[in-house]
Amino acid sequence: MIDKRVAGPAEAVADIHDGATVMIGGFGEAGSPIELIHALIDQGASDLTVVSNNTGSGEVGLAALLKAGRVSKVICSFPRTANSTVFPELYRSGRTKLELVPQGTLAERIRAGGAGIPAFYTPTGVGTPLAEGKETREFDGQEYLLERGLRADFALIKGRLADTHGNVIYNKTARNFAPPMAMAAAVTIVQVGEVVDPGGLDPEAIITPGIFVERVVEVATPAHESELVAAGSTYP
Amino acid sequence: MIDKRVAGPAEAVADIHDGATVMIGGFGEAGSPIELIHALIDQGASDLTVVSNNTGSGEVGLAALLKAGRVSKVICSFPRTANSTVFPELYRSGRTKLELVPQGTLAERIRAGGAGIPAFYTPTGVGTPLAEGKETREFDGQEYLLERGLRADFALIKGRLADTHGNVIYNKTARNFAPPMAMAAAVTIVQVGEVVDPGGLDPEAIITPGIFVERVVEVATPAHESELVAAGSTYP
Amino acid sequence: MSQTQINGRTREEMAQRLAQDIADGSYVNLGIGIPELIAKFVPEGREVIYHTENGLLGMGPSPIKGEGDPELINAGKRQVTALPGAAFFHHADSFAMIRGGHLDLSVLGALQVSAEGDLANWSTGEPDAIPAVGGAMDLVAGVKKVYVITQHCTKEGEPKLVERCTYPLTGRRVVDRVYTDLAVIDITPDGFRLVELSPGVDFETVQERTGATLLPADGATR
Amino acid sequence: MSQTQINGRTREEMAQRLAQDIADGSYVNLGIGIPELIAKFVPEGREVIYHTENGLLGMGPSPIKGEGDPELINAGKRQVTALPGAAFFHHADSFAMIRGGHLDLSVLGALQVSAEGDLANWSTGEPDAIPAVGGAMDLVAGVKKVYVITQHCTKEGEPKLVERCTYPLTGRRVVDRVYTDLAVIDITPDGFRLVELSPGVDFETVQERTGATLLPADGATR
Repeated sequence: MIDKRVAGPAEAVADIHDGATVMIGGFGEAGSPIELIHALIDQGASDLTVVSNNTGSGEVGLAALLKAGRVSKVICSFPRTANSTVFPELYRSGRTKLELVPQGTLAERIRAGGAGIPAFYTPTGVGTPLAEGKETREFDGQEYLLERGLRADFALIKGRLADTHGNVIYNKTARNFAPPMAMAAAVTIVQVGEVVDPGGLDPEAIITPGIFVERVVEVATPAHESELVAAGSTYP
Repeated sequence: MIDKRVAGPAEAVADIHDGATVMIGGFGEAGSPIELIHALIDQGASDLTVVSNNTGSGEVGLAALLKAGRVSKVICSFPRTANSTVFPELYRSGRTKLELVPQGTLAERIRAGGAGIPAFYTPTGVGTPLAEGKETREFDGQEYLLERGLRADFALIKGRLADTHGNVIYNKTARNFAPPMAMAAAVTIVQVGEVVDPGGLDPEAIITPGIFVERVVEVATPAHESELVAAGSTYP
Repeated sequence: MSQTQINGRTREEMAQRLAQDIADGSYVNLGIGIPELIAKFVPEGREVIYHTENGLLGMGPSPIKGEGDPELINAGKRQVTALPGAAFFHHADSFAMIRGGHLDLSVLGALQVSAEGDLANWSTGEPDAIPAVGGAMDLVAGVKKVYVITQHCTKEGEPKLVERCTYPLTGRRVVDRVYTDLAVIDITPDGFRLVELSPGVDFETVQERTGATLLPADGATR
Repeated sequence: MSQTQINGRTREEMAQRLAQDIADGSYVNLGIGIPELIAKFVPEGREVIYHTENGLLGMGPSPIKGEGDPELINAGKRQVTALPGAAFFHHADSFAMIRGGHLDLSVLGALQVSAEGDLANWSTGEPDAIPAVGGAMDLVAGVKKVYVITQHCTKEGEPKLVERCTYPLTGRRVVDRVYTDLAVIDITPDGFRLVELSPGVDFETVQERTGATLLPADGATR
């Protein structure tokens, strides 16, 4: 019988190794798998490469993982937040490296990685500093950059509902990077508000088919990052 | 007010010009927009390039469009059907050219065209006759082929329900090529069983957002190709 | 440069002016800042569908206080609503819309715009700054029309419309039109060309505050 | 070649034999023909999820007569059902699963398999034939394991396991294992290696009907 549930966030992230590449879903707090990230902080893995659109806010969730010194590199489109000084300090001190990627190129690189496409051409970034060192090529008179697919050892994402086969549906704009990340990681771990039996989700409305998901963790009442930040929380 | 409905199939396909590239959804009969194809036969446009996974069956729908001599080229993965002699005759006589593309490469080329990706690398077809004349390149020790994105002037697809904004949901495996084709065509025309008002579809479950759809036609009781073929029907 | 104080359009008036040029039925992405003001000025009778790159078409205004969802936000990470006919999608699909040329209009702020239509709006290039690009490079590379809305000059009085951008580029030859407090200006193969002056502003004033030649409006005699 | 009649496995027995090697929890794509027979032989207690490349994971058996939907079909265009836990998706996503290495196993028929694992199964290369490739090239290029199930020889008695394929290739070095009426054979860096003989079939018989050297099973003494 296929049952991808694991007991809790700690069990779900137990085997993330030092040096792993970890994709982390979310756009700002929407879709940020905060309980999985906190479990990863507790677990202790370090020298991580994190692929995520942002770098967190306050000193909880992704910002707390960075603050704990576990991340040696971020691959990211927008590592600036009004209310976090964590990443700026790490970046300026050189302790965390940054690979800055335009947001759509980041999404497409992840999707390509998951789809077995090693590289593709894109018009985004041509003629800008982010094209430096990248191969360019003309198609039909227009110039494009060559970009590589991105894969990861693990993806940590957040959904609204999953079934025990790992089929997932999301909540509104919390969907964002989760579906392509689920495709691109060797092990995809999803936290959801509720796990249902197979057949409990409409097969026409499933966004991430279970084939892309290895582990499902129920977190019935996930924290909201903005509330934690407003309350001045820190983790651990 | 945005209202993408048009009165019927004839109005929907009226401006398809001679020499147009037309993507036609469907995998076998599932998702084949048979009423739109028949309207295109009536309309008379010729010298078409058709992008479709198959070449139809019997002498209705896509096979009838071919039989009417309107198609100068097909871009296709599987142009053989047990119960149609239409395409084989056209192919052998040289009246219709064939660009044979592996099914996944066809789907990805269409998706790339719709996503603004002019070209990508794929492992599919390396070392086979379908790699002839194609550029190859190694990434991380493995060989890949360069494939080009595909775009079209028109796409004819079939959905189950749409709203007046052009948001579409599909029926089971009739979804197949329709969503990427809707992305890749300048003008996408969808026939659906029913058109509802905006808000009538769950925004979490929409498969093709309306931005990809230009015209919506209600065909309340579409014909089933297999039934027409079994009855020995021909069109016109 | 010594400049006399000119009372051009306010931010709201700039947004209102730009809104007149958004066609009925358009799919539009509005950037953060002044662009966010535009939606409320779109003339009645026109239906415009707003895209936010974090996964929503059919974005509506901010929610009533207390009724928002922290997982229903716009690209500026502010809570929004979803209108009837809205659709949610993931980031790869969202940027397929952008890159694939499906959006009609992107409106962005700017640090500099060049006479060739180059845009710089993501980085001042200061060595200690944290670089952050977001979706701007994708928007300018993919969307059918790119309008910039910006003050004509910096707070220090330096022109933002220039011969060549000195800040790092967001995109090359991507801007179609610029809406400033002083004027509306097209980017043409010949460079900046005036479309119209803001009320009470004359051509010479705009030229004086522009870092490249400004061509008179088409058909205008000077 | 003159060959005596050997009674190896029937098509059903071949399918049954292969089914024993499908692990619990696998995601599997079964090709058209003999591969379609496999599902019913998977041992009880194992749950296998079937993928059909036209857009369904969780494919179930044929519907009860009269209860099918002509828009719920498999890649062979036959009506099927969707089991609880199934998901529908479009073709680009379906082949992302295939190409991205997410499926555990693809089972296909063959015209020829070479000692290096090359597969030819889509075209006999006859000049008048209508070429049709479907999804086979994608499956062999992307799926983690590729098993071939086929008669050991053609109807004319020619070996299908050969030194080099003479028919047009579907993929180069893609086959992991071959299940025939006579034997189960691995493709190894050293070439064909016997895994096991069908009941009542001896090594020499299999070697005689194989167009390349057959290595004995690992650990076997001869």
